[in-house]
Amino acid sequence: MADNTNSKEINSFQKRKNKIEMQKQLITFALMILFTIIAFVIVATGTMEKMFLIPVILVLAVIQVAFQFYYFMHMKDKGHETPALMIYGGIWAAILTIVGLMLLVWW
Amino acid sequence: MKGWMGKFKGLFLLGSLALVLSACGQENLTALEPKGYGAEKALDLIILTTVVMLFVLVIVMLIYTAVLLRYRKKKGQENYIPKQVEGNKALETIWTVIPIILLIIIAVPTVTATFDLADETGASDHLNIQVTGNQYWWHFNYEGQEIQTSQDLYIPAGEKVYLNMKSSDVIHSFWVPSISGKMDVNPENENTMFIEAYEEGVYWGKCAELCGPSHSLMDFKVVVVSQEEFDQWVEDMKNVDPKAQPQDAVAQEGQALFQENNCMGCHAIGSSPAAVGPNLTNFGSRSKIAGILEPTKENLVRWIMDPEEIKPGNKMTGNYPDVSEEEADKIAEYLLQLEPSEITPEDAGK
Amino acid sequence: MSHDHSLNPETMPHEPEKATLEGKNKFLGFWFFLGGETVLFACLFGTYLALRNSTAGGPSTNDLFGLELVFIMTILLLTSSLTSVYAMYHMKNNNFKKMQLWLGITALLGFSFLGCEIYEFTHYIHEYDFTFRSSALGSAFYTLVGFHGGHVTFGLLWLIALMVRNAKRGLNLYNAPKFYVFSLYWHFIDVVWVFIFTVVYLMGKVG
Amino acid sequence: MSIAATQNRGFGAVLWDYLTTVDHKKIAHLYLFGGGFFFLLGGLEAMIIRIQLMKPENDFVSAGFYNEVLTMHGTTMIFLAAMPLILSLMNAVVPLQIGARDVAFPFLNSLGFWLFLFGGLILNCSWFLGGAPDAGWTAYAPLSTTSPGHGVDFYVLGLQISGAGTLIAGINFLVTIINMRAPGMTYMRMPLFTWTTFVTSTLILFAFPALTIGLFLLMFDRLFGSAFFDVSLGGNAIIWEHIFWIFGHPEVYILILPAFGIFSEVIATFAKKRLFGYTAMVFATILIAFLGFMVWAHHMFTVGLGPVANSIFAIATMAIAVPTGIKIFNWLATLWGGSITINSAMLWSLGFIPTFTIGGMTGVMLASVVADYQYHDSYFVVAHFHYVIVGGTLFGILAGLHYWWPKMFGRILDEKLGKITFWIFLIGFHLTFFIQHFLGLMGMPRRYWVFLEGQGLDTGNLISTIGAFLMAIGVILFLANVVITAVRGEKVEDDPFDGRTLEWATASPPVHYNFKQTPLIRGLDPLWIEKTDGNGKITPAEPVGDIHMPNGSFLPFMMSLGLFIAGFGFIYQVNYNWAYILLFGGMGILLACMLIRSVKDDLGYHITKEELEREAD
Ligand code: HEA
Ligand code: HEA
Ligand SMILES: [Cu+2]
Repeated sequence: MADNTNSKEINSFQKRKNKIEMQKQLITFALMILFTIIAFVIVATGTMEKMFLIPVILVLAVIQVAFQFYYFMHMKDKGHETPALMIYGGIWAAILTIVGLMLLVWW
Repeated sequence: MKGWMGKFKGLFLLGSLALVLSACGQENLTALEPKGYGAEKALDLIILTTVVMLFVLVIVMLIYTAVLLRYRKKKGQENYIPKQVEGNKALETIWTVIPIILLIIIAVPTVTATFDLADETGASDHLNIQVTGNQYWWHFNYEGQEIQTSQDLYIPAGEKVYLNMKSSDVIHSFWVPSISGKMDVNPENENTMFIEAYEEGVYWGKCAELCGPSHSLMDFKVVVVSQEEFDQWVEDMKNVDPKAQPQDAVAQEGQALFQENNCMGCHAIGSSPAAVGPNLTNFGSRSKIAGILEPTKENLVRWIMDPEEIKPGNKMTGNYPDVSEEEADKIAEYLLQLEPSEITPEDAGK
Repeated sequence: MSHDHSLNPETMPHEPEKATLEGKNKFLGFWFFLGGETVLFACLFGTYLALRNSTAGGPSTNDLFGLELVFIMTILLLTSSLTSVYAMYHMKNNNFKKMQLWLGITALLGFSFLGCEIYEFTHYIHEYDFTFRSSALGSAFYTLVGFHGGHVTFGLLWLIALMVRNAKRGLNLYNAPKFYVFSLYWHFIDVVWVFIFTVVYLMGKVG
Repeated sequence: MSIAATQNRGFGAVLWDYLTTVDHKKIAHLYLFGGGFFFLLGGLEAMIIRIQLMKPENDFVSAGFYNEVLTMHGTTMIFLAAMPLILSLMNAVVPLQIGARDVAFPFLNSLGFWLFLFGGLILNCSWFLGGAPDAGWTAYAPLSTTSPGHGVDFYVLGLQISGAGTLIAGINFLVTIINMRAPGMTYMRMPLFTWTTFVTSTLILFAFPALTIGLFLLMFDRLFGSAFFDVSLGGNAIIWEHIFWIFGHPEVYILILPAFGIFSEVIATFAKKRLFGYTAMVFATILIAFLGFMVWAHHMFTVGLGPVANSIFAIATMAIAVPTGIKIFNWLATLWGGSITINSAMLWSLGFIPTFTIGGMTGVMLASVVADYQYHDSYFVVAHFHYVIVGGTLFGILAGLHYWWPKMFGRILDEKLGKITFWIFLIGFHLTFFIQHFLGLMGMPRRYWVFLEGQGLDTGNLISTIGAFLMAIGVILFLANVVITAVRGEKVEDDPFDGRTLEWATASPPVHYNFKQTPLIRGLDPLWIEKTDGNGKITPAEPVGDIHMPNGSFLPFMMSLGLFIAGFGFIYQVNYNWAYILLFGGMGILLACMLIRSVKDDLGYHITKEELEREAD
């Protein structure tokens, strides 16, 4: 089991790295809030054609979710290859499921 | 000793082939002697795919037998260690590519036939029939014709007929093997399929989706008659007088009993769409009672006395007052003379 | 070799959640679980999308939904996602007190979210007579959103159990993975919510 | 804890040991007995089916009861027999094959088993509580939502509970295989059974949540008045079909892939050859799993999805023949040039090849949409899936049991009896199911309580029934073999079959910590490499040191019991208010156990170096 040698206390290099990471996460958060507001506003004001509106808010949602996964949940970091693989597997099955249920239920 | 394992399989195949040749099952029921467009298309594909599959099977079995004959551990060589082969690119490519080609050979006709059978463009030029699946009986409503029948579906030979199918309760599936493949009858979506029967005859239809205890008894018939006979049948059915008095006295009593017991609450005679129970307009000409029993009076009496014994879980049981055997007999007499048309299953050839 | 090293708060590695084999297993296992949850919610979304117009004569989504409350709920949950990021930040710096503080805030935000959701549901039921049983849409709506709410509730119970249990003893290699895995769960709940507000509420408003 | 020690302990102690064990080898025994029990039950139901269909218009059982038997046969066989038996072999073998001391989550491993068992029990309680489910194992709505009585409710809760157990087992194996391989065991050195376990677990991970949701929807409709499948309130029954098959098709690959893995091991061992085309085998497995998610609608060709959807799904389905074919030919190539020993394990594997090939081919024939309009829901389909499930999965399980029995129990199954069993079962099997292809085409739909006289179906059905009796004899012989072996079976050394993979490098049965020293892996077939290039012993990767072991726990049993009780609560709250006591009580037990598990530190214990050295003597 990994016994640690160098970590009687958190060293300052590590602390700095954590801080930079945190700043990135803050920026991500700001963007997420922004996207949310955009999505709500375009729906509330009804300024956009429905044909465009739905893809736009879906794309906004997908970007937000990518932020959550990659920044908040660290999927961009090392050691997350298998988690990423499994999440993409899940998304693959999820897309098939949703497309199937949307298109092949009423006719 | 194991050599005969391969041979054993071979024997099996031969035996079964013999079986196919000697007996394809009951005429007008089996899918192996098609009498209609859909069934013919299906059989073409069945034969094509079987041939391709047999080809593959033969190859597999050849290698298999060869392996078992040649590479069993030999006496005196107990310690022989074979060469540890990792693989072989060329071989592996071959057995990836050849199956792909074989699959294309069957995929193309499959897709073509699928689109062919799903074609509904000509529907409005042809006879359209509304098919309703019910726990455990079938109802047919000839669209635009004011004709309603149950259990026996009359269609003209050599004509495309479009069936618009929907269920009133659970999912059923409409299957007349020798005329066409099946189509599910769903409660929320209407399905359309066409059938075209080549020859006159009475064809067995079956429900092919588990729908309750009497699923296996939900048979029906497709009565294929010539175009002239069909036209006459339509004419006769349109002119039915639901109130008509039967000739003989017993039947008249039966008719009275039929009214008294409120049988009309569920059943209809004539083109009224009441559809809790089967429409009885041409009951006397039906090829079977309840889809399965020979159309004799004894059987009908049995049915009226205790339908549960014949079709467990049916919706008639318990929904009418008890009738005595005598009364049932009279009702049966009445019902069996409901023959508004001269065109009956007997006219459908055989 | 002493066997209780994993309980010693002094030895805090860079990634405490993955410092032991147990931790690594938990980390990976939980990610996989989330992969499965993706399909779980996909089925609910699919069902909802298939039934979104099945009002059976009752109110439609456009009649029902108000955007203000949903917006507030969204902000609450998004923020709680950030606060749990802060908690993990402090965990990595081995600052247990601050971690607990941020987790506490996360819990508070979570409870407010849940409160709004309960209010929303009762509102629909009383004002519109729109229930779980009134139409297929009702069933699909309450099931999808309710499953998410159920996840939030379970998450809150879990979080409180974790915080209370470890309040006295602080952070160590045995419980660090547990906190970390919780934070993953909480983010995932947020992910689901992003799709719920987009697919259910915003698209429901557009029709 | 050697065998001798186990035998000397009292019955109570052994029972308690099994109730609380988290050792993967004991859990393998539990799965074996649980799954075996349900297999007999499912087989008994199959016999009832066959007796009823022995002659036309038979009245051996009533219509309603037939539907119950047929539903329970399918459900039991798939969820409670085949999958647990596979999980038994996975548990027994996979940690050994990768050189691990246990699985990643021993506690969850045991929880998975108890959930399966209690789920199965709940399902079978329905027999005594007003009737079993009767809507087919596919439980199509609205038949399932309107089926009277509580039968389908038992189906829903039983599968929900045991499904949760399977999902847990899947995640467990994934993590075990990723994180706990011995040093040097790269992915491309993993034995194929480990590979197929890995891929199967992925399938479980993505397929079972769909079943979970499907069952929830069904449960809400039946027990809580929702309207998912109620057409009058805008519901749609096709949704159930999609969700069921989105789960259901991957499920059939969950059943077959581990069997593929078993055959790969058995064939390589007894041909004394390295598996031909190992890399291709691995990628074929992955490809099958991947494609397996895109073909579900081939069960719904006749639903009316339209020609576009039907064509797409038909082509995707056919594509699966390619990777499967790669496997078949690779097995043949492995045999080619080998020095083949034919014993019982090998017989089942050799019997599998032609049988499964036929089954797979009828599968491709089914994928041919328009032809499927004829085949669908007829006995042709019944024949297809018994060829692949019995001829693939069940043969695989039997091959695996004969092969690994010595590893699991330290005794070898009787060879002579094993061979007789095989031949009787094989002949019975083909008699039963080959003819059913023709019955289907001759117009016999499946799920038919009776077939009518005079439709040309009599002879075929009679032959089929005779075959089923032969299969039953086969099964009984196998049971006899197990009993005889247990009583006076031959004890074996560690490596009776001249094995190639790591599990043969430990004792038979293995000590509870599996390996005293974690092995160092130098290539594919590590033991074989050491036998041919080394001294026949695996090199250890670490010095003898303390071994960390997990503690046993009674909580998994209690948690599953809690769900079991709550299950009855859910079912009966419809009729009686007191059932809420069961519902909340059961859930309370579950949550309390979860809380205990969460707050009580469970750090396991250590076997010290000294103890290890002492035990070695
Ligand atoms: C272990 C379980 C298992 C397996 C492995 C399979 C494998 C396959 N199945 Fe099967 N199937 C079931 C279990 C299984 N099935 C069950 C239980 C049902 C019914 C469920 C119910 O309704 O109750 C069913 C039903 C079913 C249907 C629906 C039928 C209907 O209801 O109308 C279809 C349709 O396409 C189908 C197709 C296939 C195909 C194409 C494969 C392929 O994977 C087969 C691939 C294998 C081969 C093809 C053989 C080897 C290949 C070669 C030697 C190479 C060369 C070959 C060619 C070029 C063809 N299956
Ligand atoms: C793993 C899966 C599996 C297995 C192994 C089997 C095994 C068998 N099945 Fe299978 N079967 C299914 C899965 C399986 N089946 C499924 C999914 C369905 C569809 C259900 C549905 O439509 O919903 C089905 C449906 C089905 C039907 C169609 C029913 C119908 O549509 O009406 C038939 C009919 O012949 C049948 C027969 C058999 C037979 C004879 C065996 C034999 O191989 C069984 C051999 C075993 C034995 C014979 C046991 C012998 C032991 C004893 C008798 C001793 C008993 C003693 C004690 C209990 C102490 N099965
Ligand atoms: Cu399938």
